[in-house]
Parts: sequence; C-alpha cells; structure tokens
Amino acid sequence: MSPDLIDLSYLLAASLFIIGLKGLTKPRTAVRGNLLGALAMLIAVVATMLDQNIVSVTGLLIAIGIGSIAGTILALKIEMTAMPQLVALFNGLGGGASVLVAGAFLAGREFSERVTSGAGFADVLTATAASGLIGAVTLSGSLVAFAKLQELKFVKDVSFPGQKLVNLLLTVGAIGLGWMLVTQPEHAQLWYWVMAGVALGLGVLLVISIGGADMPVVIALLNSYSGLAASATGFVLNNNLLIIAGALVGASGLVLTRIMCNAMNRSLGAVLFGTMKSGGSSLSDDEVYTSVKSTSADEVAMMLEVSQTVLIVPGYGMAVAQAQHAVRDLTNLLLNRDVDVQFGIHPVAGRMPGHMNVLLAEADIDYDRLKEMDEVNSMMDQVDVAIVLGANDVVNPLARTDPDSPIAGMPIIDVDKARTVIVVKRSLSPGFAGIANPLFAADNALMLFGDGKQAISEITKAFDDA
Amino acid sequence: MSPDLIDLSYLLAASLFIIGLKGLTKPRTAVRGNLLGALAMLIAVVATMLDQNIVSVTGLLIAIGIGSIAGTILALKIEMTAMPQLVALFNGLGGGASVLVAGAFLAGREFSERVTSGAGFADVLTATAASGLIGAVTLSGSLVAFAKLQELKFVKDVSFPGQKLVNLLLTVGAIGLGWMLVTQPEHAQLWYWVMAGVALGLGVLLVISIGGADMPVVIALLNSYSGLAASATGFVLNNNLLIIAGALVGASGLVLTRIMCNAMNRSLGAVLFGTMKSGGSSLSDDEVYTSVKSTSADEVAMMLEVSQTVLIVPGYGMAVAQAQHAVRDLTNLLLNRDVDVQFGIHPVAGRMPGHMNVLLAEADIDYDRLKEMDEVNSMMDQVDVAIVLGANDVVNPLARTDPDSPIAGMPIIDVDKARTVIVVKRSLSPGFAGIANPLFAADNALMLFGDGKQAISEITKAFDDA
Amino acid sequence: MLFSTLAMQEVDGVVKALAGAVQQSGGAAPLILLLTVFALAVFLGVEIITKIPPTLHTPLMSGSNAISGITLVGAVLATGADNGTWAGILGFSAVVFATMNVVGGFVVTNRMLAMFKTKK
Amino acid sequence: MLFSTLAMQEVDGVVKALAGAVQQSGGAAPLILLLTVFALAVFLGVEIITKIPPTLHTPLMSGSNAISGITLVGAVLATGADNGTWAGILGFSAVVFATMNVVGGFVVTNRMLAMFKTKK
Ligand SMILES: NC(=O)c1ccc[n+]([C@@H]2O[C@H](COP(=O)([O-])OP(=O)(O)OC[C@H]3O[C@@H](n4cnc5c(N)ncnc54)[C@H](OP(=O)(O)O)[C@@H]3O)[C@@H](O)[C@H]2O)c1
Ligand SMILES: NC(=O)c1ccc[n+]([C@@H]2O[C@H](COP(=O)([O-])OP(=O)(O)OC[C@H]3O[C@@H](n4cnc5c(N)ncnc54)[C@H](OP(=O)(O)O)[C@@H]3O)[C@@H](O)[C@H]2O)c1
Repeated sequence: MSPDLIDLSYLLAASLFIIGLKGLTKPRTAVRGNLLGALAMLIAVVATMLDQNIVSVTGLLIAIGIGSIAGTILALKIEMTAMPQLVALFNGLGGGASVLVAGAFLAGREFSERVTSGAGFADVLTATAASGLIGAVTLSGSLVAFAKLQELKFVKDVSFPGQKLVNLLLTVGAIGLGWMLVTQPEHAQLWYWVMAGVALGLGVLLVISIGGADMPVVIALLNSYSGLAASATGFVLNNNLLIIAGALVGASGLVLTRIMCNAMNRSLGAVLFGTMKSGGSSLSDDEVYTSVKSTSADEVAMMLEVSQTVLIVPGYGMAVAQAQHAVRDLTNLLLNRDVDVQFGIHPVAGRMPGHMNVLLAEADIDYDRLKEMDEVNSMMDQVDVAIVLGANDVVNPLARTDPDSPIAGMPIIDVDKARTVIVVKRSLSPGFAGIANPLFAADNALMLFGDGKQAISEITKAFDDA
Repeated sequence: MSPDLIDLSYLLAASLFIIGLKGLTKPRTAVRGNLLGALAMLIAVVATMLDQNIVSVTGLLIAIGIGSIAGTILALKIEMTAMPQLVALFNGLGGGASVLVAGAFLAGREFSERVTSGAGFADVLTATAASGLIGAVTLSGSLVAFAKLQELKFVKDVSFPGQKLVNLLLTVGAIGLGWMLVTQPEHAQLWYWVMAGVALGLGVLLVISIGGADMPVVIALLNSYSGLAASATGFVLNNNLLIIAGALVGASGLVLTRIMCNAMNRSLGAVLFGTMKSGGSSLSDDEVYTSVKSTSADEVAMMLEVSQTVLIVPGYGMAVAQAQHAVRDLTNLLLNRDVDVQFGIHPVAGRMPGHMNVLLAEADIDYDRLKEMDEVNSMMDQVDVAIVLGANDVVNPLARTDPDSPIAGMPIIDVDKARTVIVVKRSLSPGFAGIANPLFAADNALMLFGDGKQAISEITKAFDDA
Repeated sequence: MLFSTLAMQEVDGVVKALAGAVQQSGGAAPLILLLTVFALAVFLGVEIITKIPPTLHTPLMSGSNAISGITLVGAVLATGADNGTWAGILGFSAVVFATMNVVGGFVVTNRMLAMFKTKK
Repeated sequence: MLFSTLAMQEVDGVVKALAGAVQQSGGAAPLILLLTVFALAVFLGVEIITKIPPTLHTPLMSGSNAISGITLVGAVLATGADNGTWAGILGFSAVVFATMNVVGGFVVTNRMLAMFKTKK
C-alpha cells in the first residue's frame, strides 16, 4: 500500500474513532459507537500491516492471535461484577504496550543510525521519555487497582509517613532520568529502562494508598493516562492516528474523572496528587450498632401491602446475590397490586458506574423506573417503604454527618428520611469503604438478614400468599 | 519573529478561537467568548505582521486602518433592527477577501516560479479554485441577502422558468473553469477570474429567488460558506490557522443552519439547492378580512383587569415601534395587580434569531418570563388574554391550515387558541411573508390599531386609572 | 542464496522507507496533515455548536462570521510580500475587506451581547 | 562554577537539538503540526464527553480504553521492521499486550452494552 493510501486510511480511522466515541455517549447509539471504534481499529491495523515495510508477518500474526484469544476469553468469561477490574487490567496492558513500543524504538536500527549521524531530535526523545514514563505509571497503577478491586489478599491499603515526599522524589527522579535520556541519546536504553522502573514504582505508590471506594475515579484517570501514553508514542513514531486517538481518550478520560469526582464529591486535585483519604472507621461497631431491630419476610410483605410508594435502592449486594430477577418479579407483583415502585440509583452504587443500570436492564426492568439520586431524594418524603438491597456506603448517613469519615461529603440517597427502611443484607459487616453504618440502628430501620436473592424471593412469596 | 514562534502563536490563536466559539454558545460566557475571539485574531495578525517577509508595513497599516474604521462605524451606527443585513454585509466582505487573496496568490511571484519550475501542485491549485468559487458565491449571495433585508427597491424576488437549470449550468460551468485552472496553470489568472465571475452570478441567482422570510437561514448558510472559503485559502497558503478557524465556522454555520431550518420547518436540502418557496399570497385580503372587529385601549384595560394570565407575543412591529420599554411598564403594573404575565418568543420573530430576546432584555424584563414556543403552546388554554404586539407571520394560522402558503408548515404560536386575542398593529397590511392573516378576522380576536409603543402606553394608562 | 539476497534487499528497503516515513512530514504528508487538521476542526465545530439556545443564534452568527474573517491573515501575507502591483492591489483590497469583516463583526457582536447583560 | 558550566553546556545541547529538529523538516514544522493535531483532538475529546449519562460511564470507560489500545499500530510497526532480536521481543510483547487491550476492550464493552438493549 502506498504511503498516501495508508495516511488516508489513518484519517478514515481517526474519523471513525471520533464518531464512535461520540456514539458511546448516548444510550441509543452506544452499541454502534463501540462497533465503529472496533472497525476503525481494524482498518488502522490492516493498513499498517499492508505497509511494505512490515517484514515478519508471521510473528505478527502469532502475536495478534495470542492477544485476541486471551482478550476475548477474558472479556467473555468474566463475571459482570468483575468488569471494573477487567477494565483496569486491559488499561494496564495498554500502558505497558506504550512502554514496550517506545523501548523497541530505542532498540531499533533507525534510532541508532540517527544517534550516530548526530542529528538532533530532542523532540522525539522527549516524546519517548513521556511515553515510557506515563505508560509505566499506567501499567503498575492499573495492576494495583486491579488487585484492590479483585480484593487480592496481598494488597493492603498502604500508607506510611512521608509517603507524599517519597512520591514527589520518585516523580522528580523519573523526570530527571527522562532528561538524561534526552541529553545523552548514546545511553538512551539504559536511562529509559531505569526511568521506566522508577515510574513503575511510582504508579504502585500512587494508587496503593487510595481507598477502594475511590477506585472508579482512579481507573478513569489511569484510562486517561493510557491515552496520553499512546499519544506520546504517536509523537515518537510521527504517527497522526496514535496522536489523535490517544488525545481523544486522554481528554475524555479526564472529563469522565471530573464527572465522577463530582458524583463522589472528591476534588480532582486530590486524585491527581494521590492524596485521597483512605478507608478507616471513625466509629467502632459497638458504638454504632446499639439498637438494631431485625424483621422477617412476612412482616415486610405486610408492610408492602399497605404502602403506596415503594423505593428500592440496590447496591453491590444485589450484584453479588444476582438478585435482579427476583427484584423484577417482586416489582411486577407490586405494580399489579397498584403499589408504585421506583428505583433509586446512586451513581457509584456497585463496583462500577452504571453497574445497577446494567443489572436491572438485564432483568428487563422498565428504564423509566430507574431514577437518579437527586430525583429520588426530592421525593423521599412520599416513600412509604424503602428497601435497601445490598447497598451500604451509598446510603450511609455518616457521609452527611461525620466530616472525618472516608466517605464524608459524598452525596448519598437519603433513605433514612423515608417512612420505613428495610435493609436487606447478610450481616452487619461493612461495605466497600469499611465503615459502620448508623442507618442500620435508626428508629425507622429494620434489618432483613439473608442473601439478597433469597430474601427478596421470600418477600415476593409472602406477599403473593397474603 | 522566527517561523517557530509564529507557528506557536497560530496554535495559541487557534485554541483561543475554539474556546471563544464555545463561549459564544452560552449566555453567561458569550461576551467573554467574543472577546477571546477578537484577542485570537489580534495575536494572529500581529504574529503575521512580525514575519520577516512582510515588506510594506505602511500600506498594510493603511489598509487595516481603513477597514477597522469603516467596520467600527458600521457596527456602532447601525440600528438594532438592521443587524441581520449588517451581518450579511460583513459576511460578503469576508467571502470577497477570500476571492482576492486567492487571486493575489495567483498573481504573486512564488506562484509564477512554481509554474515555471513545472513542479506539480494540483492540490494547491484545487484549493485556489475552491477558495475563489466559494468566496465569490458568498460575496454576491450575501450582497443580495443584504439588499433584500434592507428592502432596497431594485431587488425583487426573481424567479423564472428554467431557473434551476440555469443554476445547475452555472455551477457546472464554474467547476469546469476551476478544473481548467488546475490543468492549465499557465493561464491560471484568466481561468480564475472568469470562474469568479460565473460564481458571482451563481450567488446572485441562488439567493434572489428565496423569499425574505427564509433569509436568516440563508445568512447562516452563507456564513458557513465564508468559513469554508477561508479554510480553502488556508490550503492555498499552507496555513493551519486559516484551515482551523475556517473549518470551525464552516461546521458551526452548517449546524446553525440546520437548527434554524428545524425552527422554520424547512428542509436543509431545499436551502442548499436554492429551491425554497418564495412569498406570494394564496388568499386575497378581501376573502380573509370579512369580519374584523376593532377595539380600544380602555376596553383592553378592562379585559386585563379580569384576567389571571396574560400572554404577550411580540414581533417585528415591537422592534419598529421601540415599544419594549412601554411593554416593561405594562408588565410591572400587571404583576403588581397579581396578573401573571408571560412572553411567547417565536424563534424567528423579528428580523433576526433572538431579536425579541435582545429587545426585552434591553428593557430589563425578567429572563424567566420569556418562554419558548413549545412551552407557550402547551399552556395556551390557560391564557385569558393574548396580546400580539406587532407580530404577524409567527401567529398566522395559515401555516397550519394552508399547505400552499409560503409559510406552510412553519410552527407558529397558537394564540388563536387563547380565550381572547388582542392584535396591536397599525393596519391590516401583511408581515414579512406578504400574506394575509385569518387570525385578524377570528371570532376571539380584536384589533387595536395604532403604533405599538403608543397603544401599549395607552393600555397601561387606562389600566392604571381604573 | 537467492532468497537471502532478496530478503536482504527487502530489509534494506524497509530501513530506508522507515527512515523516510519518520521524517516524512516534510515531504509527502503535508496535504494529509492539513486535511486531518481540517477534519478535526470540522468535528469540533459541529460538537461545539450543537446545543445553542435561540437567543444566541444571532450573536453566534455574527461572532463566528468575524472569526471567518481570519482570511485577514492570508491577506496580510498576500499584500506584505513583494509581489508586484497587481497582487499588491488585490492584497490591499483583501486586507480592507477582511478587516471590516473582522473588526465590524466583533464590535457588532459585542454590542448585541451587551444587551443581554443583567443590569442589577 | 563547574556545575553551572556543565548545566549551561547541557542546556545548550538541548536547545541546539531542538532547533535542529525543527529545521530538519523544512517549511511547515512537523512538530507544530503534530501539536496542533494533538490540541484539536484534546478539545474534541472534551466536547464529546461533557454530557454523558451515568449509565454509560463504564461502557465509555472500557470502550475508550479499547481505543487507547491504538498503540497496537505502533507495536505492529515496531515488531514488523527488522530491528534485531531485542527490539523484536519488545515489539512482540507490545503487540500481544495491545491486542489484548483492544480486542478484550471492545468485546467486553459490547457485552456490557448488550444488556441495555431493549428486548421487546
Ligand atoms: N460504582 C462504582 O463505580 C464503584 C467502583 C468501586 C468502588 N465503589 C464503591 O463501592 C461502594 C458502593 O456502595 P454500595 O452501597 O453499592 O455497596 P457497599 O457499600 O460495598 O455495600 C455492599 C453491601 O452488600 C452486602 N452484600 C454482599 N453480598 C450480599 C448478598 N449476597 N446478599 C445481600 N447483601 C449482600 C454487604 O453486606 P453483607 O456482607 O453484610 O451482606 C455489603 O455491606 C461505594 O463505597 C463506592 O464508592 C464504587
Ligand atoms: N427572526 C428572524 O431571524 C427573521 C429574519 C428575517 C425574516 N424573518 C421573517 O420575519 C417574519 C417575522 O414575523 P413577525 O411576526 O415577527 O413579523 P412580521 O410578520 O414581519 O409582521 C410584523 C408586523 O408588525 C407590524 N408593525 C410594523 N411596525 C409597527 C409599529 N410601529 N407598531 C405596531 N405594529 C407594527 C406590521 O403591521 P402594520 O404595518 O400593519 O403595523 C407587521 O404586520 C417571519 O416571516 C420570519 O420568517 C425572520
């Protein structure tokens, strides 16, 4: 393929990426948007491979085959609840690829020729350093985020005195090593890999101190980084398409980070500089759980019978219990008996943004019944019974009352202001943020202990029999 | 200034244009957006003038001085009601500048050197042809639009049999001449100016047959063209900034055209191919105005006294009469007496989009009272008295009922569905589209003949005395 | 033997081509780069304008019209270089036209927008 | 003293190198063009995402994450040319990583989005 044709294919691919990304922002066009993105990628890769310069096609195809199979299997086999960690993992791989490509460039023949010829190319070297640095931070940071979300035992929230100073030193060190790379191209590879090593460490330290509750924000941010790394790689290879696609992702990731920060009431600065507050209980369980009342499915069914408006607030527990179909059955039954049912969806309920929407959509629950947080809170005084199903942090009043708690300031769904609250969960153990929840001991709250799916089914049955 | 610095200034200017344009889309940031655009332009021009290649700075400064003074005077002296034609005029000048710059390029030294050297540069020649063609259509089309809006006597709606065919022939001819230019660079200037001449004729013919009521759409479209012409000039001069700024305007103009088409229920295709229906009455005045009832200010004041909700629908007549301050006084008085007052703003009331908003804002009327068409129509059955103040086409029910009328299908404000309609205007003469209005003869309509400002003041006085 | 020679030649070609590709933007690619810039700006323009309230249609029209007067930069270049009388005249007129477009456009937009300002 | 001289020399070197990079291109500086493309794409990315409903946060995240796997193109170029074993290994691994990112990302996004489809 002639260089011109390749360039044109790249332009086409870039346009498709743009249209695809735009499609992803609207429910109606999201599926098509995603497919357009995939098509763009296909065009880009095929055009690149048709380049006369590509010599070892076999090796390439093997590598692509391995990657495709591994990626597809992971993507298809993973549990819905583990999606976020999967995204983190893929993201890390993308960052890693940037590190490797920039490294391969330094190891390549063209590079050594340019060094020998003595021609200046500080701009390319700067881009190489940026690609390696950002890519490495993305790689290790994403892997730590993965481990945290997967709740792997060997990863704990680590924080030690002087951590910020260490982070600062590592950052300065990595940039300094990048500078050495730019000024001493003869030793480029040495400086590069040392720099990458330091950056890997930096990525680990930046993320490891962040509480799990803030992980979605971290992933969005790392996603943005991986885009920037790709863009930097584009500057290294003088390749427009990489620059454009990378910049798109970099910018959109940053915007998404900000949107999510707003939803969780975190400042973007705190995320950027890795200074988010980590989890940790501010009140002991004994202090909080003095007067917890529990109830039974029959009793709940009776309450529902005399209700006009029921609000269901699902959380991570619904995902774990796979209770969405049971919820659908209960909803339909209630609607048949003229009880109005609404769903209160907190933006960070579950383990990924939109997690609840996905699950409830899977169970065919009418989209119109899913209400956003603000809307639900403004109608809370009309709610007769609020059923909290496996949610915890997103309904924890401490967010409003305790400025020291790790979720302080996060907007919550104010179920404590409903007439009666039923909390369905297996025990009094805490949620993601690891703190006790005074809601469970509130005067208007009743605990229904048990697995989410089973509990809801029992309520449905009791209600139907009545 | 070194080429690098110039390029960087251009990049800065491009970014400022983008931020400025974005600012222009939100009421809160519009002023700043406009200033940022002006700043970007200043940076771009100064950077260009600091280029070492610029030889005759004096001539340049003189030209800039003339242009600035003329532009400022026009911009400051013009009546608010004449804004649209002024925009059309400026737009034409911009298109004309593109024609001249591309022409100057062909007359320049660099061009003749390239022709002599025999190096192929079909891409640049194509861009030159595009710049001249689009620029010339913009120039003449805008001037015709200007003349129509200014209601200059010598411009009539012209349409003749076979007009479409002529337009098509001219288009093909202009493109053919452009092709000659590309293939015969030795005679570039000859082909270029002939092509520009044909394109000028095309611009005239395309716009002259379009009814005045559709003029705002035409201006938005020509605005888009002038952007594309600037972009083409950028390809001629290999200048990024021109390409970016021109493309921004080209795209935004097209989007604006589509938005306005939707508001007036015209198809974009009809605009693009110059086949919009021209004005022309479908019913004679005698047929329509059989039973017109007129009223007096005192009578209106009495009606207002027993009203709960009053809707004011302003139109071009309010602008002519400069009645906005009188309207403000009436509004305040009514509000004091617990009569609710709302304003129904049709998107194309007046002579430019947003014309009514500008005037009412000038008179300090609360922004919240200005309601868009859809909102007003849905509350029409609660309106006791609708006062139509110098509006005509935008409340003409023929748009709904007569498929042959030139405004057929345009959404209107359905004042005819209010309890009582008071129409304030000086006579029964038609509005912009030149057609009779059955509303004036409707059972629930009363005419209050007179100048808008005076009539409203009289109502206010009568109401206050009562 | 033959095969390996061929492979060597190919490799040679590759290296040359790669070297070319990396320095490419000076040579073959400018048109594509310019087209890319154009395409991105078009997408951007569409995105920016898509949701604009009717009130701002006219200010936007006149403001963006002023921006399209960017041809002024081209006009300055055209008149500035020493290109002979004819080109000079064309350039001079272009500067006058474009400046009117630019300055008048921004001023009139500002005047229009001033009316929306909330006067407290 | 010694230190500052050294630093000065170093800075000098970089400046020269940078200048060289820009001149090498001739005409329109490629670096500036690339930066322009980058800037436009950033603006575009911001515009496109600004109003996205929470439901789509995760699909957007994983979809855009797949797009960031565009490094794959770079990896293909790196492994494709004949650059020696070490570069080859790096390139090969990069292709594997990037392909997993790309393919896995698009597939998982599609799977997620499939759940929103209205099943009638
Ligand atoms: N949405 C996101 O993007 C995202 C991503 C990562 C992290 N986060 C964080 O995750 C938290 C989400 O809040 P959340 O209220 O949805 O969840 P949560 O605070 O993590 O609480 C989930 C609750 O579900 C219960 N549960 C677990 N398995 C259950 C089962 N089979 N049946 C019934 N209950 C079960 C658990 O209590 P028992 O063990 O007593 O049953 C637990 O208290 C927030 O802190 C958020 O910041 C969100
Ligand atoms: N908004 C835009 O962007 C734009 C731009 C160009 C064209 N247009 C077109 O303009 C029309 C706008 O509709 P419209 O209803 O606002 O206006 P219109 O249909 O043009 O009617 C204006 C009416 O105001 C009356 N009038 C004039 N001077 C007056 C005065 N001093 N006091 C009281 N009344 C006075 C006139 O009747 P008398 O002579 O009897 O008083 C006339 O019938 C539409 O057809 C639209 O398509 C709109």
